[in-house]
Amino acid sequence: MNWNWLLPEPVSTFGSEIDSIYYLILVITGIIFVLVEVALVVFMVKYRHREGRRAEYSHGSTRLELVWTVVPFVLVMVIAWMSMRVWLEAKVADGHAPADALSIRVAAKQFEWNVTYPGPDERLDTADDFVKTNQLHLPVGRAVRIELTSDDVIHSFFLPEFRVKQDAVPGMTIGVWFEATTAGEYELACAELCGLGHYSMNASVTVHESEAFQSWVSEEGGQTPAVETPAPPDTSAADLEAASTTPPSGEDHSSHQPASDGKERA
Amino acid sequence: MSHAAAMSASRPMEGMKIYNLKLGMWVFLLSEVMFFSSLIGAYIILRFAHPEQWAEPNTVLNVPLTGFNTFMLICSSVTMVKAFAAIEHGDQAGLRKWLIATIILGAAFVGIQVYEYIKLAQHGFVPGAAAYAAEGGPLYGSTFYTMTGFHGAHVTIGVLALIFTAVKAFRGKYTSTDYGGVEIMGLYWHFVDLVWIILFTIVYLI
Amino acid sequence: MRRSLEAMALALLFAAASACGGGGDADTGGEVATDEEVGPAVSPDSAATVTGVVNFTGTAPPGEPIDMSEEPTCAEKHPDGATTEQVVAGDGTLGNVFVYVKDGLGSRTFPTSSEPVTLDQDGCVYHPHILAIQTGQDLVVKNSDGILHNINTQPTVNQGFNVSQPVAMETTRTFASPEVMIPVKCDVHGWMEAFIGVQSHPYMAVTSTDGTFRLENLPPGTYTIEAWHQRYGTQTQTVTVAAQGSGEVTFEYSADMAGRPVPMGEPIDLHDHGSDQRVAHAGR
Amino acid sequence: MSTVPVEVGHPSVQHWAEPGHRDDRSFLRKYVFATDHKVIGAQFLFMSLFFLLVGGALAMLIRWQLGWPGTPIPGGAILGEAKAPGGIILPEFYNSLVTMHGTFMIFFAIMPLLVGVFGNWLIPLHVGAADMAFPRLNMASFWTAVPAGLIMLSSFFVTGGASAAGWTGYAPLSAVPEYSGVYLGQKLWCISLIVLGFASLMGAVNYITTIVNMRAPGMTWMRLPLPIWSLFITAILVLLAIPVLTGALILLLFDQTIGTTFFLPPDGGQPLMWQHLFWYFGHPEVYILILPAMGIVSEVLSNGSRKPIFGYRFMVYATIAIAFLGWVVWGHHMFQSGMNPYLGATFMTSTMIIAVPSAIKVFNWLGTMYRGNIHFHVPMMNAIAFVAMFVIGGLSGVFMASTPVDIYIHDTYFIVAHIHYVLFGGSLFAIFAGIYYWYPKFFGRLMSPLLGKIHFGLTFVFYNLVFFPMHNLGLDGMMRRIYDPNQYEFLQPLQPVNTLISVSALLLGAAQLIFIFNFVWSLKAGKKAPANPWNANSLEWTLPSPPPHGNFTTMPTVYRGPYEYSAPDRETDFWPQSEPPGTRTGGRREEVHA
Repeated sequence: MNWNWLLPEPVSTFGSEIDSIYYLILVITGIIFVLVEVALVVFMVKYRHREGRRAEYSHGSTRLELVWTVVPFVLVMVIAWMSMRVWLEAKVADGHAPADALSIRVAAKQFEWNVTYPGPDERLDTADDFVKTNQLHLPVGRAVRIELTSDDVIHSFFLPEFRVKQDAVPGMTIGVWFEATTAGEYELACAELCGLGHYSMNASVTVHESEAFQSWVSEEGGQTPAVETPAPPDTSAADLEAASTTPPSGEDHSSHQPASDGKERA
Repeated sequence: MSHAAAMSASRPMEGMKIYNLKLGMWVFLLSEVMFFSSLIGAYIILRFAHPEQWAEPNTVLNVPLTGFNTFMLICSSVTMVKAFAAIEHGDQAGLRKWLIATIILGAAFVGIQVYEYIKLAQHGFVPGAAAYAAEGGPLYGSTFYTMTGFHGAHVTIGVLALIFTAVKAFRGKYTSTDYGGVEIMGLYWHFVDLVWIILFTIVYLI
Repeated sequence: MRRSLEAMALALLFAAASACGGGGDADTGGEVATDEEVGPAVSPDSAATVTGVVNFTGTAPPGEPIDMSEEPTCAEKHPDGATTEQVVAGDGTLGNVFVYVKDGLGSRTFPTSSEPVTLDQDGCVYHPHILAIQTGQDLVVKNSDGILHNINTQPTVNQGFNVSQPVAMETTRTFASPEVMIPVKCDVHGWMEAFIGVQSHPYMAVTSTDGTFRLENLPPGTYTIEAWHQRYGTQTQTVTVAAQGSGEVTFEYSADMAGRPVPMGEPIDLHDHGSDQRVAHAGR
Repeated sequence: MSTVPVEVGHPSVQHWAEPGHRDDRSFLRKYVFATDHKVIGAQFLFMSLFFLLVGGALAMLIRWQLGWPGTPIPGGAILGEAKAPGGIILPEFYNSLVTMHGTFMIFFAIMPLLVGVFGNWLIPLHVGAADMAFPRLNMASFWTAVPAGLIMLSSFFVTGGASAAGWTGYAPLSAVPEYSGVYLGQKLWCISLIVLGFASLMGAVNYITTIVNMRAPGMTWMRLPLPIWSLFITAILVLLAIPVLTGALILLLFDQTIGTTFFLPPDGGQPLMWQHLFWYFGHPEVYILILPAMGIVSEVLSNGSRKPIFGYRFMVYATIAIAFLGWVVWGHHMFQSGMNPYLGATFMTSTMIIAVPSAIKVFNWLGTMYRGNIHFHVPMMNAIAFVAMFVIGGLSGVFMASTPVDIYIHDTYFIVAHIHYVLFGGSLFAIFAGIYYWYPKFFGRLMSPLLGKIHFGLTFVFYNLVFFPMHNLGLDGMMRRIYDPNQYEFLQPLQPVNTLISVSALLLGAAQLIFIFNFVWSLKAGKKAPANPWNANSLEWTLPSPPPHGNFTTMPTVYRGPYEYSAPDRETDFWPQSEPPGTRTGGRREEVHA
């Protein structure tokens, strides 16, 4: 637990830039905070009621008003200006994400993260794609571009140490990019209330050294276990769902139906 | 106090721009504007997101019929103005006559809208995705019924209020110095009319 | 003023009505089976028995591996890896088949067993995978893992429930009407799956790996017996048993039956206007 | 001086109080279906204090779960098998708790307290009118709010429980019962808020008309007490914001009931559209919840400092500026929602700008105390606490306003800390200040200053113990609305802090019992209140406590602004607004009841 207002060590490329903005604001607001509160206390003591004391009869000063209108305005504009660049770099995936970024698809659903890896050929929607549930594996030192979607409600893809947070919205595919700088084990959290299992909708994040990642991909991509391929395969679950639980109104309708979507899982 | 007591209540008077009832109605109408703009805003967002769910005008909706309906509503605004002008000059008979005319036109508008709803429903043009069977997509039906429905509700309430006003008029409750009730009724009625002209344009014509 | 009075009254009504609704939260759709008067019990001297076996030809597909690495607590409970239990075949026999008397009991009613049936969640797997229960009989859902599970039943005719168990605990529910079958899933652990068969009478069984089943204490008569398998579909047989007699039934399943439509309720329609009522009834 | 005519809605003129005239209204007309703004204010006070208690109780349950996850609540089994079997709060119930805590506190406690109570109490008295412009509409407003509250309350008892989609009701979670596990409860949530919308609307129409049309002679705009300015701007925000929420709620209700798909993607619906509509209402709502508080604090600070409010005009301009800017910043609630990042950048700029007016106000409050003659009566203490706490809430807002920083702290406990520093440390302290300040005027008795000070002290300490550490929880990444943080390894070290917060929260809750006792006890046994216990200037203090039905016996005339304290060459250090010029001895001086 930190009582010192420091952020956890960032492990992504723009993480430290975001933190620097945070610390800038912390310093500015910190100074204002101290000044105001101190002034408040001093006034309370200095100007407390004493017999025979009379308050100064003044209605204010336009000069002062202008000062404390302009100064805060300038300060916040500076903060806004400095935030702008980092924000766009972090959020606008296309354009800012390097061209060689590794594409991964993350589909959120109540209450798990289904991660589709491109497999050895590094291209999604090919035969060697494979799905891992609640396991996000990343290479270190290489940009990752995540296509974020949701099957049911709004979730939020939150990687605290990476300073990454993006809502996963059903009906939208949102690009998220970041580059891990330190190998290790981290956690993926859901930050948007998504139902009774929201609090347990976590996943493990493993950042591999690049060659370790390659080997992991090839061993996972090599075998294509039926359970883990995205399209409903020959598992019995899929059979009986396909057979009996798809409502007449068709596929699109069922896809936001917990009743059937639970069963489209494979 | 004395000069306050001397003043008749609901008529504009020197030194005062606008009296309570009228100001209250204007303020209320402002919030009505916000309500309809939220619905219309939603409509615009959805339509731009999914143009494919909207059919060409006249394929599903009966534009000529509704056009006639629109014309009637505009006429009802005119008759409302006549009613107000009448009472301003203390013409009780004129007030009653024009109020009745407005009521009839308003009621007819609602009637035709209901008839149109029934026809559309038979065509499979319904709110909601489950049973939607007409051209375009479910959003088309949903937005159509939501917007026209809430306008229709406003007209219906307006007609009821008009009847109430008419009853008072027949009791001779309004005079050339005290016509607040008629005036705010008119304000509301013109607003409803105006909203319809916007709805008709974006729902039926575009 | 009068209007506001009515509004008040309305709201109070709301509160009152809903309060009544709330009271029953605990026992979802309880009582039903219990409050019918019980018919003439089957006299032991006339009681008949139906036994049988479910045969299986062809090679049964192996259970598919389940990746539990995301849930260490459960992974530990499966040292040599967990697999799905859809097809549990013995030597030419088929397990996990739900067998029950579909027709022939006429209008007879039977006492509800006071014995609760337990559905245990252990190692992120439901035990048993196929479960037979009588209407009104207590279903005790047990969480032996101590981690969050939610029991999401999706019946068609019955009132479904979706309740969570954040810690090791038990939840008791009942089903009001017969239904074959009620799927059960856990939204936290996608792989978890079980099926519950509900009958108003006690004449039902789930085959073990050796494919055998036994329906005892039947009144003499002619019965339609149905077998249900989540993957290979349903089959029916007719059998006639005399007083104190016994009947033999054999069901033949084969691997190539896979994928045939398995009778199962339509899913809850997202926009089913009845959805409230369905729930409301539960509260009775 | 303006000659704005005075007359109540058609057809009568204002009914001023008649001295010696005995009030022969029936009990029902007097206390239940009353049209007297003072009684309606009191009715709103009792209603919203009740819901404040409900919201507080829910908060206690939330803190219990977070402080001691999975531990049965002593006697919690009464909550029922579906909510807390054996006293263990279930996650789905926890979601209902956070949702309803927010809903009750914002819509049924803070909002009616600030707008309903002080709007009704102060507006006619401060502008010098006999009553509201539309007294019967005013009554209807209250009697519409009550059923709304009851409907919301009833949703706890229906099967499936109360809404569990968060007080922001994000679709699709709120639109599809199967997603949230809440059936009727979610619909009741929508209906209740729609009904409440009508109540707020009636109030707003009344307030605006009264303030514009019924100011007494001489009560020019720039002589209005600041609470009235705040309430005027607030009423405008309510008037324009609430209908948008109503519209959104209706669309949501249709999605839940008749099968439309406005917010459901598979049929082309737009989940983000809900967020845009909701926050288009929601951000003005934030200012609805703080502006009246600022007005009350300005009033009390000036009175407690015995000094004219510093920069009256700039206070007014700042309020107006907030009202305008408040409409163009809603997107700052949606930076991480998938909204176009460039749009987010523009929203960041407007959001940064809206920080300025708030800063102006804070500095003006400091200026008011500077070289003042500060009496630490109970209202004053709460008002000073407001300033101190609002500064924290305002500054922490800058972190969220900066989009890149928001990436990390959005949806964490940092935002929870922020909103509570604004709504509890801000609004609620102001509400306490207001109640302590005007209680004698409307109930004719003073609340015990001693109990008041004890209540304030405990509240201030425990309040900070509860909410300040939440900043740090947020900075360590703890998400909001999670049932059990220990599910995450990186949050497990935070458990001690959560326990500390929960202990403080329970104590904070207990401290409020002192207030309740003081409130109830003083009604009967409190010291009889003089007409002007605080030696204040505004019109209501020239009237007896409580003022008679009809307030003034004759229409008052106003000669000066409301904050003429410590004017030179006057014996008394205050100068009632309606006191004719020339006299040097202002109203008889009371001992300030500190």
